[in-house]
Amino acid sequence: MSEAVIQKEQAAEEKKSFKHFLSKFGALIGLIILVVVLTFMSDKFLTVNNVMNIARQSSINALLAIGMLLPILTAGIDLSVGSILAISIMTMGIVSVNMGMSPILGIIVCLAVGAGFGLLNGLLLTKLRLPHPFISTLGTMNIARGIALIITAAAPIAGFPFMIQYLGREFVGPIPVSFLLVIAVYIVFHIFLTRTQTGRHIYAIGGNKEAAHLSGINVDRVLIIVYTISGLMAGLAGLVMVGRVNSAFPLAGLSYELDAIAAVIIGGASFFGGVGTVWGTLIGAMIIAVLRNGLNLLNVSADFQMAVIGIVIIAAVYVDVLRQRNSKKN
Amino acid sequence: MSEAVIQKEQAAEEKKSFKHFLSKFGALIGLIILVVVLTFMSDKFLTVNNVMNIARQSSINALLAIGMLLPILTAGIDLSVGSILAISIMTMGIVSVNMGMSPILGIIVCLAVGAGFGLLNGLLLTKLRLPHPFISTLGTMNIARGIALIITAAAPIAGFPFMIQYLGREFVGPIPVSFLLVIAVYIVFHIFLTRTQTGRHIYAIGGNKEAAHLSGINVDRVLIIVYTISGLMAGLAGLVMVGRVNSAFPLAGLSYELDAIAAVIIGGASFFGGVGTVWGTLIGAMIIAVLRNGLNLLNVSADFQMAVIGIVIIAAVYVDVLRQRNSKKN
Amino acid sequence: GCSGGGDDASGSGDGGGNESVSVVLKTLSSPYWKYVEAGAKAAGEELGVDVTVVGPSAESQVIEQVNMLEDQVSQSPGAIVVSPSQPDTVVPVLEQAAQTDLPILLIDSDADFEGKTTFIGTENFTAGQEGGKLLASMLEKGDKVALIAGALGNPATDDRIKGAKEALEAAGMVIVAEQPGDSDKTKAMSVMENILENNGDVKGVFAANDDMALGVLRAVEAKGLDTKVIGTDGTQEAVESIISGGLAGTIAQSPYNMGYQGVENALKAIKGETVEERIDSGIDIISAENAQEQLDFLKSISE
Amino acid sequence: MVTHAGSLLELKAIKKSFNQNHVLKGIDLGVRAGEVHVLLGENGAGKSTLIKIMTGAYQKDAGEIYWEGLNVQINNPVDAMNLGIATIYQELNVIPELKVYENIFLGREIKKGGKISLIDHKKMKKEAERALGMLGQDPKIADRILGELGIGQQQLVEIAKALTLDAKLIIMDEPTASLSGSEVEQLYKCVEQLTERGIAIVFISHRLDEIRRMGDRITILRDGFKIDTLNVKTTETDHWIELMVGRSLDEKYPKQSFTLGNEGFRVENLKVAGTTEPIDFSVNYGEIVGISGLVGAGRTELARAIFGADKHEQGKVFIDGKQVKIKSPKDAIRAGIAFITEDRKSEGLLLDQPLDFNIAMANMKKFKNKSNLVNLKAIRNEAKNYVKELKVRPDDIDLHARKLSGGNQQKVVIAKWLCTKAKVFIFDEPTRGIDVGAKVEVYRLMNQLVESGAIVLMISSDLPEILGMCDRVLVMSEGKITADLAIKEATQERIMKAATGVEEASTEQFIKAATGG
Ligand SMILES: Nc1ncnc2c1ncn2[C@@H]1O[C@H](COP(=O)(O)OP(=O)(O)OP(=O)(O)O)[C@@H](O)[C@H]1O
Ligand SMILES: Nc1ncnc2c1ncn2[C@@H]1O[C@H](COP(=O)(O)OP(=O)(O)OP(=O)(O)O)[C@@H](O)[C@H]1O
Ligand SMILES: [Mg+2]
Ligand SMILES: [Mg+2]
Repeated sequence: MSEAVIQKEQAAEEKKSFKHFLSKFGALIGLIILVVVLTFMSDKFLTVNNVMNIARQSSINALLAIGMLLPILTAGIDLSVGSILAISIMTMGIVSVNMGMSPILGIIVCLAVGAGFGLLNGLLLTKLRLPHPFISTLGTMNIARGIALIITAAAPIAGFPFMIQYLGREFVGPIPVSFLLVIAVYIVFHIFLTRTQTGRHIYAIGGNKEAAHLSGINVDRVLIIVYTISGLMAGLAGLVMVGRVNSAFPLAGLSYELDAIAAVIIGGASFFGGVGTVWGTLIGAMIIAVLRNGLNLLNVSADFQMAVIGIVIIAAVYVDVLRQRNSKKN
Repeated sequence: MSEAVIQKEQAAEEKKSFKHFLSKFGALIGLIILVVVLTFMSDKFLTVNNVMNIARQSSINALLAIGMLLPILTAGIDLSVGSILAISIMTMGIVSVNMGMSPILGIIVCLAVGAGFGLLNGLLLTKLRLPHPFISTLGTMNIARGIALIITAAAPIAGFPFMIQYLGREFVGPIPVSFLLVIAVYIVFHIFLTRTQTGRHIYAIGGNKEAAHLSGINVDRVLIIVYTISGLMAGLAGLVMVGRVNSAFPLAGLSYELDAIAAVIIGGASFFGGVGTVWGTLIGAMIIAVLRNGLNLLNVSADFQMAVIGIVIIAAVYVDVLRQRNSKKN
Repeated sequence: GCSGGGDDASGSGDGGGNESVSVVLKTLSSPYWKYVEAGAKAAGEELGVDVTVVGPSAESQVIEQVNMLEDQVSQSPGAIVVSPSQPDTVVPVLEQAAQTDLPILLIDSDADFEGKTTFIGTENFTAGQEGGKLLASMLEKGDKVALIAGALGNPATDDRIKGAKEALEAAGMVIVAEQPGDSDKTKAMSVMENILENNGDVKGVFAANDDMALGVLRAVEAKGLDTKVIGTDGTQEAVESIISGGLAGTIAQSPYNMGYQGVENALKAIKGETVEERIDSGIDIISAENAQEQLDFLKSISE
Repeated sequence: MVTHAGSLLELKAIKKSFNQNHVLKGIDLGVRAGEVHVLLGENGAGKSTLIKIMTGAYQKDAGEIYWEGLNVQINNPVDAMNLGIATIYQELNVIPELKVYENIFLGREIKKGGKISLIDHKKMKKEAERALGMLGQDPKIADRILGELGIGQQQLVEIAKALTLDAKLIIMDEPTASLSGSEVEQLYKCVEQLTERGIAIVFISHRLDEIRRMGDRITILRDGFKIDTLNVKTTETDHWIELMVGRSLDEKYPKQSFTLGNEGFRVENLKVAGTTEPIDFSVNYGEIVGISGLVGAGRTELARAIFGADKHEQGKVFIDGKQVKIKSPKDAIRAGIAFITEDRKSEGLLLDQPLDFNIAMANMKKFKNKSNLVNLKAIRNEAKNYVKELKVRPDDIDLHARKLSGGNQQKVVIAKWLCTKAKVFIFDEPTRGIDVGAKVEVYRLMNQLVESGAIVLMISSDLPEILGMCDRVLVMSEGKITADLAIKEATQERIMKAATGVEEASTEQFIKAATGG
């Protein structure tokens, strides 16, 4: 091969990898447009303080969304995350406040209850062979919320020990710990999904369940792991929420699944499975958080807020559609 | 062929058609079990009065669910039905109460607004080429609710003329008009889905969009019709709701999409499209209504109700899974 | 049944010749409504009435509440006590029920229904006004204040905000922000953080319920501000916060009394005694001075 | 450039590219009424792309289309249908959830008269039964749900659909790839009848004997260019191959013989769910064993049962004399078995994932490094090697599998299984849809596998292939093994007799059908 050819190939590789980057994180353009517009509209928007606010406000949804990404990658869904969040923090409250046990135990209980209900989702789906996780997780959504209300008689629990509050409350320099946690979790998920066997199998199952099965992938096992992790992340999001508001209440996380799903889909994942990335999901979660923050800063009235959110969701995704169409033309 | 063989074949045919019937309306077994159990547990349950209560209480969800069936048959979803219901009845209220115009005009406006927002869903999906109706209908869900709040300054509207209330309020003998409406609508949908070209094309698109396109089906046109009808049914459900409670409020229909989707899926439809029937959907809607009613009659507290509903949803679908497994074995 | 049938039904069904009262609330999933339930149940115990308390899983489940009301009516209780989430929506069912001379009592939120025996409660608008006045009393004229509303379209929280707004404006406060917190603690906290970004000098906040007030307080404390935060409902968590120097105050609409008086007067109606057409269950303005008292009371009713 | 006056369809200088990939670089093609016009070219030569431009599934970048002498635009499938072009695509285009007759009339349902114009299910069913009958099928299947039929029958439904269209031109993209025996024969008859009525057929196939039997003219494509259009009757097969691959091919079946070794693989008493008789057979090192039989004979079911994809009721599997317990494909792969499935699209590929992922999918474990993470670079390198070795085109491992031509997709599936480094290879119709050149590559690969000490089993409906490449052939019929023949004693007659279990006369017919001669 002549050198000229090699150089040309390298250039092509680079050009391709930038395209590749954009194609993976298409929603980024939507986010950038949103940020630019808001910066023009409010001088308070692009301040360190406010950016940190957004980082913190996005964290609960970001944690739920990264958990939600896994079921969606397998062409499934998890409607129960909001309810699992609630039952996780209520049991933590009972253990570490009402019963006064060690905060570490409380944290373990919180995460274990989350993972446990996730496991239940996975087992219902695979062992009962329910036709779609919509059913199993809709069931769990009601069951978990019901139990959360029953065990606490609908009363909130406040006054958590500092250790439990740490994640949701503290800062490292100007940066909220909860956002550092999000970044760490996302990196772990990125490695998990791209570099581990189970992670790759998740994509394979979403791409073609039958082919995955015939390629020796234990589909049931992977699905159980997927829903367990989603539940675990709901527990973790709950931990952050408790730290943030220093109280646990049984209606916490009500309808949070919608925001989480929206973040994943805005981030470029497909409901038909096999397509979606960790960083896309982060961008999706940021778009939602930036939007909410911007509307508050601009003091947009409540009724208009709803309509604007609707329009921006559509617009953000449409920008991505346009970009893809253009890149195909070239 | 000997006569014996012919007879055997006929018997087999009959057996098959009964199986076929069961396979189509599998959820029926779940419903029957539920009814039997509740009849034993409450002597108020199987009374004419209560059955009519159930019929009436199921009607709003039944209308939303039959609308929802169409998007789901095309492997889509419509999250906006609850919001469309709200905007439809608020505009009807403005026209026929606040502005005092003719009730007929009000009804027309109600249905037209519903269909109009449905049309918007269809256009967003097909013309903007959004990747999944989750996005377009999530957008519309917010937009429609926002507008409903804006145009009424969040205030409810009461005192509708009799004609508007008729559908949701009156009875023919002991039978509520709203339930008669449901039956009529379901019959029309049954004919539409099984006997018209567009109806069959809905199934075809859900089964294999690419193949449908290559067979000359105008996929976009069918999808637009699908979402428009779903919106129209939301408007009709709103009309029934207004009759039922003689008032319209902008938060009406909040999170009703979940119940509607649940009815469709419990009724045996598949999220992956192409599979699902009108009568299955009706049974799904009845299961939900019977369950809620039964729990109320038994004075089960709200928190326990949640947990029980979760369990019953899973159980109802599981009964169907078991039945299918058995019928495969034979 | 015909008139008086309710007595027979409850008599034969539940034994002991007890009267029965069905109480249909907006929801049972929040402390406030649990207090109402506690009041109603206590009255039942003390007066020897069979009390059934039901309510949907959330206040937004409006039609579900109507369904529950219908299902209760079809069980022919001696009387119905109801607190409608959307007042107009229960009217058709109540009209139907009233045809059998069933006593119907409204609590907490009134409805435009002619046949009602009485309304027991206080206007949410008044509660909001009191909250506004309380907040204004802690501030100087011209101070900046913010309002945190519930989900728009929820009549109870909307009315409170209207009342508070009127009182604050009358007292010469400047309202710089009015944003929705969807009755969710976490959302209210985020909203307040964002408001503080724009208006770091907000001196006071009125929130349409205590959950949101506590979320707001959290945002304020994190900034190290001493902004006064007033909530509504008088939940235990809020009262405890007042005692520990957190919230500046809360407006309690005596939920326990409403429940108790609801059943008490229902029994009167069943027995044919006269019931006042409108009963004010009273508003408690809770601040640092009387918070401990209120806490003791709340603890006593939740056993 | 010769243009034929009186051509039904005339393509001029058609160009098409996908991104940087120039697939068609100026193709001319004339199709006359009443002829069978064959398109021949290697996998990825652009045959399917060319016909998709004729049917409106793709838009051409440049060039012109003439229909009966008039310049026409074909912008979508409806335009093509209106002109009178019916198409059977290479990949099945059916709605599994609908009934067979509904699939046949999809998009042009027969309606009753009247204002509401409801669909006339009865009439559609009747017409469908007639069309299926023409193809020698049991008319009763018209009322079945299409997804319940085997892949071959589904393909026949597609053909029936084209027959009912009253078209002037029927395009068939490898219609026989998933058919065998009598079905192919029926198709030939149908095509004859159609051409007699003046209907033109554009026919794509990699089966040269079939082209010789049916074709009138043949157009050869290579590297996006049209090389030549020839008269089938007056030209040699070898000449076509030369034009198609750019060089001459030495032999179609590069059979190599190795010394027969010990028994390496044995199936004992295996009872496939739903069948009555258990199955026994064994394979030795150094031999290739073929499994022959008619469509539906149960060969795929047997392979799936061995592989653990379906539950089997009883039976043992031995590798090197040691019993291996197989309950799932995972167990099978761990035991060293590879199963190259017959339906690449639904059972083999992740269509929306790049090639390297597809190739590594069945053996991620292999690419784990010390820290238990998957080494992406190693995957890329390995994938690149296989892509080169199997001559996958284009050789871009970042391409999504969906974008490859059918034959190249098949190569990717083979690469996936090679990557598992298995000991036992079960090929199910491995050369379906791949070109003559590539077929030879696959056969060579089998030789290599045997040479390197692997066990090779090949399920095939292509008799010459079985006879050309195998040392021994097992014949199946109705779920049973009805013959086990050394290749020397395996004549076509004997195989077919065992496959059908019927008398000589119809056996002959089958041979004709299966061999195309
Ligand atoms: N949608 C697409 N996007 C990108 N490339 C495509 C697409 N469809 C086809 N190609 C490319 O076009 C080339 C020709 O493909 P085509 O399917 O026409 O080949 P073919 O001659 O039919 O081969 P085969 O014999 O294997 O069916 C291939 O290189 C293929 O990768
Ligand atoms: N999806 C299905 N539904 C119902 N019957 C099926 C299905 N697939 C296969 N069969 C039936 O199972 C039997 C065995 O089929 P199998 O696919 O194993 O045959 P085969 O010899 O591999 O033929 P082919 O050449 O079609 O692959 C046949 O009777 C066939 O009709
Ligand atoms: Mg092709
Ligand atoms: Mg086979």
